[in-house]
Amino acid sequence: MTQTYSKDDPTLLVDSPAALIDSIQPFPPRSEREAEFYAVRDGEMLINLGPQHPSTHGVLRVVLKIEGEKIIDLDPVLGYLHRGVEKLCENADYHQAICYTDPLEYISSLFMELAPVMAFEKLLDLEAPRRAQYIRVLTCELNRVASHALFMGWLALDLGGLTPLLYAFVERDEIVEMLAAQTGQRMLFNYFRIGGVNGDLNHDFMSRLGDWMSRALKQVEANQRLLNENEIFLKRTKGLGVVDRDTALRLGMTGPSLRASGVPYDVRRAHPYLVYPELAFDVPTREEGDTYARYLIRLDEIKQSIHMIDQCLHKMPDGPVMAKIPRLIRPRPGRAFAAIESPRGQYACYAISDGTDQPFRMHLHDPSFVNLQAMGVVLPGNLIADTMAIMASLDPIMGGVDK
Amino acid sequence: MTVMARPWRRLTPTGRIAVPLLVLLVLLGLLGFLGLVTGIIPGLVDFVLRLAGANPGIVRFIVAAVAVLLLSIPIAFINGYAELKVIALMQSRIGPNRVGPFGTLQAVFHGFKMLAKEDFTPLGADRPAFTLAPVVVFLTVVLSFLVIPFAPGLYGADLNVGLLYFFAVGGLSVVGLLMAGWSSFNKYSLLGGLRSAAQIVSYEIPLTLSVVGLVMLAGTMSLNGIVEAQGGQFWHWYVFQQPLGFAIFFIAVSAEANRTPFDLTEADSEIVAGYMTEYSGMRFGFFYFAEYVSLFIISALTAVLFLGGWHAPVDIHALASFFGLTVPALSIDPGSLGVGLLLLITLGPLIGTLLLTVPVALWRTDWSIWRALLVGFLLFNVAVGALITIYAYVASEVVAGVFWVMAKTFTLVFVFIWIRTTLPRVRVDQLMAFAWKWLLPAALLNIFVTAAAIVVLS
Amino acid sequence: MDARLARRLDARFSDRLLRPVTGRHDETEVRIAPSEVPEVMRTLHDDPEFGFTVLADLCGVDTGEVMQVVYHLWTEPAVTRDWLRVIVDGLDRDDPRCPSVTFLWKGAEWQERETYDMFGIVFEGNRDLRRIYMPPDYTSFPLRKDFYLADDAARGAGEGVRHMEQMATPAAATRSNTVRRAKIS
Amino acid sequence: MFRIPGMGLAKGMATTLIRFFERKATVQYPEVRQDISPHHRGRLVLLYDEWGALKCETCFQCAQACPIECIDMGGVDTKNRYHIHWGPPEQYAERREESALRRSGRPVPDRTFIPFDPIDVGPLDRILEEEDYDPGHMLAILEKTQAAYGHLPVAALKHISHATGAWYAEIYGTASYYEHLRFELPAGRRIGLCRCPSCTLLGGGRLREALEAAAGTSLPGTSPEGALSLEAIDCHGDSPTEPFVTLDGEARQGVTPASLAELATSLRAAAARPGRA
Repeated sequence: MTQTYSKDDPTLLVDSPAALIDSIQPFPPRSEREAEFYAVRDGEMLINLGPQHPSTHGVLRVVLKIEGEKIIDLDPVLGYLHRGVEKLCENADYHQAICYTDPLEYISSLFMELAPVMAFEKLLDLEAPRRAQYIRVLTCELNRVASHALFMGWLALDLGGLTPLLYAFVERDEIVEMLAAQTGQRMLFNYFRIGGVNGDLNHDFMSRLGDWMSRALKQVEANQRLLNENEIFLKRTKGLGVVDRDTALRLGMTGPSLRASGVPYDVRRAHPYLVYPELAFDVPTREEGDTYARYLIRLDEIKQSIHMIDQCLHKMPDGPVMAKIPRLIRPRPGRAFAAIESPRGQYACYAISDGTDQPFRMHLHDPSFVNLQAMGVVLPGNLIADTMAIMASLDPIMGGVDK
Repeated sequence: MTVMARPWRRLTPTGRIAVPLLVLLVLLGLLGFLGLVTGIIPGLVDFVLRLAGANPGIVRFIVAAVAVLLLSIPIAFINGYAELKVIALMQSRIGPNRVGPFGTLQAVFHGFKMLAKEDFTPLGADRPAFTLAPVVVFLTVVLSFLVIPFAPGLYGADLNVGLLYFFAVGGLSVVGLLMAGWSSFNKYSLLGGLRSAAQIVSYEIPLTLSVVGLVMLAGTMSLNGIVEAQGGQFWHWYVFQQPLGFAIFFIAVSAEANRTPFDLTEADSEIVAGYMTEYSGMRFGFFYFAEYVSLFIISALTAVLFLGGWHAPVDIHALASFFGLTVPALSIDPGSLGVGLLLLITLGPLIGTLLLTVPVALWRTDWSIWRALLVGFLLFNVAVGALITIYAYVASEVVAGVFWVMAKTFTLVFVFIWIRTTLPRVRVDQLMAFAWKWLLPAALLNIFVTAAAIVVLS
Repeated sequence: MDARLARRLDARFSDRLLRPVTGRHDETEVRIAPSEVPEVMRTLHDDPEFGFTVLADLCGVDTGEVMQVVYHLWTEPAVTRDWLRVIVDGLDRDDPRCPSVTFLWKGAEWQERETYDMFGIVFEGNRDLRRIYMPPDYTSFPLRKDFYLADDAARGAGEGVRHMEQMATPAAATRSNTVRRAKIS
Repeated sequence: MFRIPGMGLAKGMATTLIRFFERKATVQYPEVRQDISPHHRGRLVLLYDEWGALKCETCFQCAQACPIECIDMGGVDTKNRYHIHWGPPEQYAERREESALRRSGRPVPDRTFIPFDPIDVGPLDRILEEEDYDPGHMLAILEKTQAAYGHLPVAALKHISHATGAWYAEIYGTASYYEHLRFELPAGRRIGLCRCPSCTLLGGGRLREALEAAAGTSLPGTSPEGALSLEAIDCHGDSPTEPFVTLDGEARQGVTPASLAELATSLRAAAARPGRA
């Protein structure tokens, strides 16, 4: 690496330009798919939708093979946010494992606590008291509303609209402040415990909830008025990134993205957990499967969640919020699998215990990790500008994808 | 020479600028002193004056050029602040309110910050194009100032092909954007540069065609002539006679200046910052500057072409004559007051301040008397200022003209910023399709209809 | 454990199961050998009697002696309320190989990549089997039980120079001899 | 339903214009504060009961339970005798596995904790007593310990950490920063060279280059075959006329680069041919 004096500042030694510019040789292709991708014909260009890019919802790098502005092929590169949560959980006891799963899908971290807690309760053959289950559903649905509101802001921002994001944050901030009153934290709540919840509903939370319920949809309505019939938004999202029914199933997509393609699969309805069987709610589905459908689905889900919160408040039983559990959790050897419906899809925790106080193996299945694969199927053929819209509509959270 | 050469290499860049300047200053001082003593400089001065007196054209050009450059700086700062504040208020945020009163100096300090930032040239960039690109973009924008008539007599140059000149200069900015995109050795800016070329070229045609109807009505291409042709009441303005032309012009000119929804070239969510990605420091400042000045230019042009330039919406004299009244020509001759003038100047401020302090003291009883006095004095100043502006507005036509042009322009600036807050971005191919499939036929239709109307009416 | 589903599974795959169908709470568990994965998975996916079209989860488990791959399946038009867990048992630790299910579910591609990245289980038939989280030049497989992350400082330049950075595997203090644990089946 | 093309855009524009005049959602932060609920657990706060006594008896449960080991606790028992301390591994200069075992709260056999040979703590206690257990005099303590034990044993560093309360990692950092402090006993004959500015000006730099060339190692180090070890010592200003050089501790006068190099080579040769002086 020869060094010359930089022209800008003659006292500074800088690597000579030639050495820096010739491209770094890629690793020998490790699989046929990679060999096929990195063989660049003339007229094509490899461009990095780099780890540091304004609209990749976190640290995701996608190597696009483009011809002009049209995308021919893409190769997502993950692992920038990999913290080895599963390895950490193996060295932590059951209480600490819950703290590790919080920051996976940090926009809706109550769901991230719910699945491990339910898996551990299955291992211990334990049932949380009914009031605790109701509180869990109530707080989770609040978290879902906040997460979906934010989603609409991000989708609009990726298409260039500045304002919907601000309105989304106003709505989300109100909910997050309310959850902070109940759980003590604004983002990584750490509120669910094995066998119940950390504290009963307090007055501060109830008053804020009542206040919010009176104008629950006001901010989201503003977002809607701004975007739903907006011609430019429609032209940019309608008929874009269509995922038909069986590709969605083959890809293993779950959550709003799957329901937008016409498959009415919702874990709350298919595998009732907690108190969802007692709540009346329907599963909104759409047939088109394009970006606009995925946007509208989340609007309907917000309305359903608010309806459910209302029912939870009316049916809330009295009683303890925490079951009697031993101080040191040592479940007998066995395996448990608990899946829940997080705002982005089916989030599951598969825990294996070996009789000690540390889980032997804890696998976390994140919906964004699987939904993101739809990008590989849907993106080729679209323009670069569309990658933003499609990725935003899949709503991946890189914390969960990279675990 | 070796004694001098060795320290020079060790000088830092700023030192290399400061040292020669100091030496130059000293020499000039000496020369000036000698010149004065031997009487050469006074001779030079009157020679220049005689030369200037001989041909006013050159003087006018120099004054216009200097005025344009000086004028564009405050305008860019005003637009910068307006954009920050209006977008914030529309997004239910408070917006900048710390730097200067109500945050007005925010954009100014943005500019100074640009000066302070390091001006970095990426390694692979080819240096000359990379350095000149912002200059080209900035110049093309500032040049179009020369043509705009701010008041009946107040304009840079009254070209009889003013409109053509404006579009030609507008087209030049593509060269700057392409140079920036191509020379910064970055794939994203390459895409940005190519997109900007495609966008501006394809929106140039509907832009020019949409104005042809107007030119037919006004009969001349010089902007001055067009504004004069729109005299009288506000319904004489071309926006009411050329509604379709106005719509096409509005859309095409916002695409010309890369304003949302057509800000593809620096679409920050797709290609990072388009052609501006690799720029930093004052070079990026130039782009930023050019963006705000071009925002002012397109609103000023729209105001001049379609909203009747310096004409007031309601022509008082025409209205008065309609009702048979005559508006007295207001002419105050201060000299006639004699001693009263002296009294007015000395006692006026005193009495005025006292008069205004009383209501302030009553309104804010907890304030100290000194504070009330100060506020009273400030109010008095504002009152006097208002009086003077009103008098100026009535008395001279130029001040009234400038007031109306600026008023219309800044309303249009508000509209452009309002559009930027609300609308998302259009995709590249939709942008092209819209220009060629919708705007172009509409512009041709507009020309045809106007021509038919002229033939029928005349 | 869904008794009806268990009976049907027993009837269909009685010869292929390594262990009778078990289950707990709302999970039904089936164990098969790696060689039977393609046919069992295809029948479970295509046969209308089962119709397990949704692959809920795919993960690897290292039980200390043997490697396992665990699939969680579910039927989309709800046939049963239970999760079906298919455990592919008996992959040896040195060269764990397992047929890939990407021919049925394209979504399994990344999950198999992750399992390969974490355990080293090679999935034959997966077109794109490479590391997904770890850097490409990473050699060991982090989630295996014999994975030992020596202190980074120890592998630094000064390795062995100063006594505090010597590479000392705490032979005396491994978890095995300090904690009684049950053997994972 | 039929929609006029511009309707959607117009509705959007109307929304933003209405918002332009409405009350804003943000507040002037320093002057106006958001009403954060009292239940917010954002800050770790030690609670007091109604009699003003601290509701914490340093049982270390929270430090032990914290998964990311961010809680660092220290407490003195009621009779102010010993200083109990619990914190992240870097304070104990431990390896990740050792800290995991220590924090797991399970009985762990002692030999996992002391991977170093114990020392006689007597002299060290006297030094600490002289320095009044003050972590501010760390350099003085370390230099005296090196004088007493010949080097800085790990047990000594741990004892200093317990006695003065300074972090072990910091003490280790201080020790490894200074060249004249060493962790292991120097082998073979020792040549010391002072590197303070006055000695260097008097020619210490040339001495050092010659010595390093002859000994084949940088100054604070031992020659490849271990016969000769070079020390960076401190003359404390008591050799004003010439650079301060010591051989096995005793000072040497009138040393020139040539003579020093010759001395070093002879010592290495002597060690290579045992039995001959």
